[in-house]
Amino acid sequence: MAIIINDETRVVVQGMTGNQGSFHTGQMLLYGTKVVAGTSPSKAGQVHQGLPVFASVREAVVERGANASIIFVPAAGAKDAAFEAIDAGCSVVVMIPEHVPVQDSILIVEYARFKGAKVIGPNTFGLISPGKSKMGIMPNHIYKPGPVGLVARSGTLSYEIAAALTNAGLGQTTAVGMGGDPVVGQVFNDVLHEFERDPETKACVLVGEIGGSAEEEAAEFIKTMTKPVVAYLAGRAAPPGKRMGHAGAIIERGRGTLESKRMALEAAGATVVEMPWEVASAVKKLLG
Amino acid sequence: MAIIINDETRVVVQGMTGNQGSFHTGQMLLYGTKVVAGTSPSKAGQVHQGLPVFASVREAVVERGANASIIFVPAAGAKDAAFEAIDAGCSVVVMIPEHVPVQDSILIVEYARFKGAKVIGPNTFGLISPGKSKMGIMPNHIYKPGPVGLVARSGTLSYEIAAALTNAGLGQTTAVGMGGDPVVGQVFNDVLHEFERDPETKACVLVGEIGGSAEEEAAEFIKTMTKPVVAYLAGRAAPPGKRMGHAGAIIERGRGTLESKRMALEAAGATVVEMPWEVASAVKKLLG
Amino acid sequence: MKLYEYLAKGRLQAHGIPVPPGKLCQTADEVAEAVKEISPAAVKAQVLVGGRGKAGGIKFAQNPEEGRKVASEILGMNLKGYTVEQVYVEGKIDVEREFYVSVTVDRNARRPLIMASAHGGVEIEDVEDKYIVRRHVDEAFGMQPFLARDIAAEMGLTGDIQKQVAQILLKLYEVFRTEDAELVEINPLVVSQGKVIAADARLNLDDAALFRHQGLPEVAEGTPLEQRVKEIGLAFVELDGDIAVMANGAGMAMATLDALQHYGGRPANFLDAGGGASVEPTAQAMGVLVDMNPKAIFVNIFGGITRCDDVANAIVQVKKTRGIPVPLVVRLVGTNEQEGVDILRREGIDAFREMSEAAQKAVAVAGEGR
Amino acid sequence: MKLYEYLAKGRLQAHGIPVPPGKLCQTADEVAEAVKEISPAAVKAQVLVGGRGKAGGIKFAQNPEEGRKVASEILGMNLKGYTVEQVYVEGKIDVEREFYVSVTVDRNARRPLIMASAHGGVEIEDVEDKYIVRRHVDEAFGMQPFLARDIAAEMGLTGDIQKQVAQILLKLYEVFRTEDAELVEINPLVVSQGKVIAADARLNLDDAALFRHQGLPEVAEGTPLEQRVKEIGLAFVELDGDIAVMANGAGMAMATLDALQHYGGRPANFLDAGGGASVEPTAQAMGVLVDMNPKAIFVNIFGGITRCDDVANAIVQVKKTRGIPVPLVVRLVGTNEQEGVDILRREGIDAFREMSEAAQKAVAVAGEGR
Repeated sequence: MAIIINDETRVVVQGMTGNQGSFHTGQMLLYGTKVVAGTSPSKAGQVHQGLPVFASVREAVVERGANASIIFVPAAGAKDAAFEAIDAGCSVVVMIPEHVPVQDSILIVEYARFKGAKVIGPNTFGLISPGKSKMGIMPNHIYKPGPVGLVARSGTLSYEIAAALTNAGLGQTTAVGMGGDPVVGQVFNDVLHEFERDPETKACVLVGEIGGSAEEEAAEFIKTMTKPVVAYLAGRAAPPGKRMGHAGAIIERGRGTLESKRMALEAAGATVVEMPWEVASAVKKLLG
Repeated sequence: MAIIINDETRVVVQGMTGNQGSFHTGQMLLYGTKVVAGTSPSKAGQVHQGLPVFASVREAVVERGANASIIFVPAAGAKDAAFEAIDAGCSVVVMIPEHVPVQDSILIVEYARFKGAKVIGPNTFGLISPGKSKMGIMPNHIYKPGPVGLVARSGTLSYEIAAALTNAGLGQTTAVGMGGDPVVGQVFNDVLHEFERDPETKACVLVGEIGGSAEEEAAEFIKTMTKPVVAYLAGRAAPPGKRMGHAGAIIERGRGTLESKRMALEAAGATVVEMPWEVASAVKKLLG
Repeated sequence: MKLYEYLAKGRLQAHGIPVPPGKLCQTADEVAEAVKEISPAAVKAQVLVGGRGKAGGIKFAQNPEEGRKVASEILGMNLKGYTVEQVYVEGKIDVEREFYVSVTVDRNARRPLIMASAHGGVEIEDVEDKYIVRRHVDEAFGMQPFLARDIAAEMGLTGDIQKQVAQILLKLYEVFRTEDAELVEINPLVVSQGKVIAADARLNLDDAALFRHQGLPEVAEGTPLEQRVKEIGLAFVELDGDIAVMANGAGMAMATLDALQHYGGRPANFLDAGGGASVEPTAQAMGVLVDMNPKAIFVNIFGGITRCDDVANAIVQVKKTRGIPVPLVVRLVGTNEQEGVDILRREGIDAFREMSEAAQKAVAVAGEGR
Repeated sequence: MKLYEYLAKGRLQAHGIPVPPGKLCQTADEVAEAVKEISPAAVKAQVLVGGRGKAGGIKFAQNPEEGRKVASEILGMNLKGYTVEQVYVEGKIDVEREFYVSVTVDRNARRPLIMASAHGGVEIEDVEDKYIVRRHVDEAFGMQPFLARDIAAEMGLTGDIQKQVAQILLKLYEVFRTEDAELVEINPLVVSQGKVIAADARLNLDDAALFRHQGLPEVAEGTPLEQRVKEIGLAFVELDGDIAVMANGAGMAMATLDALQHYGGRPANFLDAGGGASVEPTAQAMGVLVDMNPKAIFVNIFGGITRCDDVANAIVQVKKTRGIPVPLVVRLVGTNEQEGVDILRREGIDAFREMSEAAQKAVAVAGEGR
């Protein structure tokens, strides 16, 4: 088992013929992801990375049975691309672009809810169910199948932690990038719900950061979870009022502080470690 | 049992202090409907028909436990009123006004779907679960409790038929006015689904008319129903291209003809009678 | 409300859809003047009927003299029952291809429906289904660019023409939304020298939404009698039979016509006297029926909100003030039934209880009058 | 992007929200001229900091002479680190009541949030929760009139003031939507002679959406160094420590600062060199770190998409072209790790594998340099 994506996930890549889309399509294929088509309105009819290029997601769904989409188009076109994927019936839409206007994201998330689709991101590294499917831009070699569910806001930091887990013999059911933007489709809460239901996930790792209160909200759910949760939170050295790279990583008007998150998570029974390199041993300890 | 409304329905009347709202609030109270409050932004704080008048539906929900709304405001304000009721958490919203702009109705229906509410109308006479609750403008005396589920587009015509059923000893579980507009919240289909699930409903009567294809759509569902359906359809004498009173009652571009509806319903196993006065005996025959 | 072609095109143009240059004219002189600037020109009768071309309502002019000539032929002509009072002088365009595009309300889906076809220039009903692209829009979220692209592609268009049509589809939806349209249709949408342009357009506005769109010129629709009853505020449709009909409620009125037809009669009109009409408008409506000079008048009332005594009083009022010179059949049941029946009886009018009997009687007395 | 008060008010006014008359001035003479028309006037420093009034950035003038005088006091002054280059001369209004209204994005609800209070004029954080009305909007369906009415009523307003505030709330939401705002706030929204009017306004636009809003004047935010790195296209924040930091990925960069602090060090900056940065921008970013003249530089790379050899080459390039005159600690693992480590070693730079060890080392060498 795994959450959200698995070996039945059939992926269409929106914006496959661009630089980033092209490279990561190759990487996903290498990983074994069932990428079945790409789209590009101007290159429809061509073959790219051995895959058909369609003008629309709809065609990829009809012709090739695509049921999930990963979006590599520029931010200005991201909303249109996401609406297209959702409208065409993709149940999972992974939005890699950063700098998507926040009001576009609000509408995308609302449309996804309206249509019953799951949006990952925007500004996410994607998600991976090791050994089954990868929809994202994360390196292929750092994950392996196992009992840990991982959900993170940030890419590289989560790779660091995933690699440490893997090195410690702790593989992953699925690793999900929530995305670094203020408004994203799946928040910690949503993902933890899925991990709690997934029989193969035995423990969860949450990699949070300052800004917003998705961690506090997650704490409410963690209280009710049967599975142990280890959390690492980045940004204790960050001053208020400054955006730390992510549009969402900012302490504003006294909200979104690391301390508030840590307290909420600990009160909910999660193990909050101080430094990223402490995650793997904490998980190991909890799994006994 | 009954469908959509019953004796637990707590009604707020939007626009209670106007002429129509005031009169029908009185009639509904006489019938025994649990009307709990009214709204009027300009008369908030007053008492009308023995009921508190609030500025907002929200207050009626919070203060008086309203869970359904009936709207008597002018058509131009109907959309705002419906959104208010849905937003405040009313699960049933009955829209009496006619001449509601069709694009407002589209948005109302979309919002209701988004929020999981049921909208009846606009341009409906409402609905009544005899002996339990009435939300509408139909006369009080023509219904009685019994085994027949009645759904109609048009008011007076359905009163004619309801009275004939009652006179023939055939009471009703619920009588629902679908509304005479092109776009309404609950169509025949939706209502028949509810009747099919309702254990007390033993037979259904559908009173349709020319225009649109809600009857044809209903036929698709009737095919799968376990309960007998009698249909009467008005408008066989109507010429194409003319609106017969209702905004929705028009044969346009060869669509919405009576013949197409009759054939679809008969093919689905419904008994289609020629004249309104034939309904009651047809039901009686089917119920054995 | 249906808009004249020139008004419809004006709205399309305001939203950025290309239309040919044009000028509205009332006289042959104005047309001659207009053709000086717009030439070669099509001179088009502004009436709300289809098939103007075949009926002689569209002619062409190369120069002012020709303009004057064809204008004097068209202005004043009777086109399917309408007198032509205005013509639209419009640049004649070379047509390479003809498409069809429209946005309307899909009643079942309860959403806007876009229809498009690369086979335009004929009524859409005459286009084979496989050549029509149909797509819905979620109105709250609005039309998205991808959908316009998709539709244009599914029409079989490519390259720059596909792009232009996609742009026009986005704008057409904008017209539909912001103008509160029931239907906006461009047929044909033509390709002319590489440009896509609206050669003809229909724009039907939602009457119920006209309060949001002030300042539109009134467009009179319907027969003179229909316009008169519209002013009373009642729904009325003229038919070609000889039994004038009044009933309360639209469905009831339709059923009443059906019942007359069922017994071999021919109704002269549809009239919904309203679900709860009081004496005055009911009397006015009765007056209209008398004016129609029918073979008989049939009043069919199920009193719910409508009170039978009100209806009876209205009938009596008309009888006393102006007379009812044709046979009158009344069916009256429901609220205050007995009072109503008594009022009528005092004037020598019998009322039926059963709709079927009353309808049979109405057909019978109309037959006697034939 | 934060807009200056005068720009924010201009946008509000364009959407129909009442604001006092005002004029932007660069010189004391212009202010004197403006006060001829606008009097009595408030002369307000246009800088993007709160608490201008207390800091002496807002003064009043009854006549041109006073205007000239206060303008010369304000123009050129330093207000919390910003030099005042422009003042806004605005009609002084009599304030009877002060409200607060704003629209922002609720990240958890993932919907726009309206906040309103009858207790305005102070920062909203200082208002008791029970005095704040909070309501969400479904963005696809938009703000509805009932919601504006509700909010104004829940603020405790009545009568005409309630109506005016409800109208302003509808328009405020329109500003939020059409201007792609992250925050639009009127504080205080005042009652003056029975009219509700925006006395101060904040409008923060979404940087990611600026492509939809051409023609706005550039408003420079951040320190000079931050502005310089912004031009390279990287995320950079100046901090007050002495260890310059580069890491790849925003979360990784934050964690790197945390690690330094954990071991007693003080980071000089946040720098996200990007998730897959190549040699050139990495070298440019290194250059900025050198320019900061820190006690040490700490580079922390987990190579995923980023290739370790690219990072190594960037470091070597900077070392060779301009030199790295402070201690450098590099942690380098992941994609092409061995190649990267070898490249560095050839230049005498050792690379760590463990982030914790590297962070400790960086703190230690910075301590030696103190």
